[in-house]
Amino acid sequence: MLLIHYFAGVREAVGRDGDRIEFPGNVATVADLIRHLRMSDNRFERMMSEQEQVLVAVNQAVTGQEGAVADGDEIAFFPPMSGG
Amino acid sequence: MLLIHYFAGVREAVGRDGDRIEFPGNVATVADLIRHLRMSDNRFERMMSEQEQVLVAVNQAVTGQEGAVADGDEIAFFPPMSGG
Amino acid sequence: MAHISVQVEDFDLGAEYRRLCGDAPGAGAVVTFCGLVREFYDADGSEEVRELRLEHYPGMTEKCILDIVGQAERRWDLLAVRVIHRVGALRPGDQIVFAGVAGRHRGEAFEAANFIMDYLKSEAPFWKKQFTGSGSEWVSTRESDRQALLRWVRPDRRSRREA
Amino acid sequence: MAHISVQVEDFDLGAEYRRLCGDAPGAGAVVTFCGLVREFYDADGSEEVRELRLEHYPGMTEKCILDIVGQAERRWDLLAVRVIHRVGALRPGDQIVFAGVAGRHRGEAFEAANFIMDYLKSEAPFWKKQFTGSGSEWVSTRESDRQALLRWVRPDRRSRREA
Repeated sequence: MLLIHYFAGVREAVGRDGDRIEFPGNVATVADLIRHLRMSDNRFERMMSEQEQVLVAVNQAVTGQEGAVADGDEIAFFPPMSGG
Repeated sequence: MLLIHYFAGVREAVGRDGDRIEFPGNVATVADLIRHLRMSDNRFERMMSEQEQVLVAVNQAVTGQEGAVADGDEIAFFPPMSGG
Repeated sequence: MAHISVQVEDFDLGAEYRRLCGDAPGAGAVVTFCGLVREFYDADGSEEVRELRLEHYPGMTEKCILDIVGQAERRWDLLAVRVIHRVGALRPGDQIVFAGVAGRHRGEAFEAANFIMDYLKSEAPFWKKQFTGSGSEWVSTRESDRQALLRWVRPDRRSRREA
Repeated sequence: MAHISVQVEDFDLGAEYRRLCGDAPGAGAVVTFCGLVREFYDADGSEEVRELRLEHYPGMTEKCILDIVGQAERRWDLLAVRVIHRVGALRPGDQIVFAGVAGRHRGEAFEAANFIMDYLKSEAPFWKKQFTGSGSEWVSTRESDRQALLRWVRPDRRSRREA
């Protein structure tokens, strides 16, 4: 299982807060997971092609394309932060 | 007339808050005034030789040895500031 | 000693300052920063903001703020730190963020408060959406905020590349 | 808009902050600095300070603070500034000085508050005398305070010599 969150502009573009999906067998990194989601989910695909910049956090820590993803992880997609 | 103030360590060394003196005829600069006071006032002389650093303000603005001094001015002698 | 909070409720700067002092006996310097909602966010923003909605990533937000405060505490000798970040719907003039630092001397208190705010702006998972009379849009990170972060990177780390 | 005060009475940081905000509609950032009396003043001070007495030069003090605030206002785009400096007898933990700056963005508010404090420490006519169990002595300007001033001198002025 993977728990996926979408925030801010990414949430609006995907059209929902998040997903809970079976862990895809061919996924080991963030890049793999993005490839998987773009292929299996039209709205995720459209969001990725429309958003200027999408950041990814695995277990609440921002990581790059090579970041490891394992069964049970909490993943989040969101635009650059704008706090303060 | 010159109104002279002494502050902090300078005040303690001179032994009083200030002086009101007739304007000395031969005084045109801060250096002249200091020379005049060292000669005419033992306690001022001792203060100047004991204090590590003495600053001078003419009409409430810090100035150097060459600063002009005229009849009616307000003069102050004090150690480096230590506010805040 | 550090205290952080992500909250919908407003806060009282005077009370936060008193708590900071209470947590930091021996402090000689207390710096507070308070961010307020402005009426215009974009450089070309000619339309007044009526409302600002702040969204965050619960759990990760708190972790990030604690991490930022921890970095500041390792970098400077601080006696107490408090950070509050509000979320939800805010209006121009409303308080949005607070950072307070108590230290022995003013230099370290100023630097640490400045550092915490720079990181909070770009590294903690908050997002702002502004609502004007004619619509709404997400506020993007200002280039100056990204640049502000660079000052804190030590020269030996600035040129290092990840493998 | 600037407000300065040299006073014996204590002040309330929360109230000062509210006044700053009231004087600065449209502000996005408010930085406050509060200096407190420490228990030890000299680097080698092993003896606790029981009392600190602050003396100043009435008239010149206010002129100097207004001049420092004016310099900050010319250098940064500020919306409101408040400075309070206490004089008289104080004890460890007492508030001694306050500087508050409201600006549009955090960078200018932080810099201006820092600038004002650096100048206040070394350029306004205040003197501190500390009383310990065994005697009293005047607190000398810290070398770090003198150094702190140098950062605000622009490179083209730093090398200039007076004729």
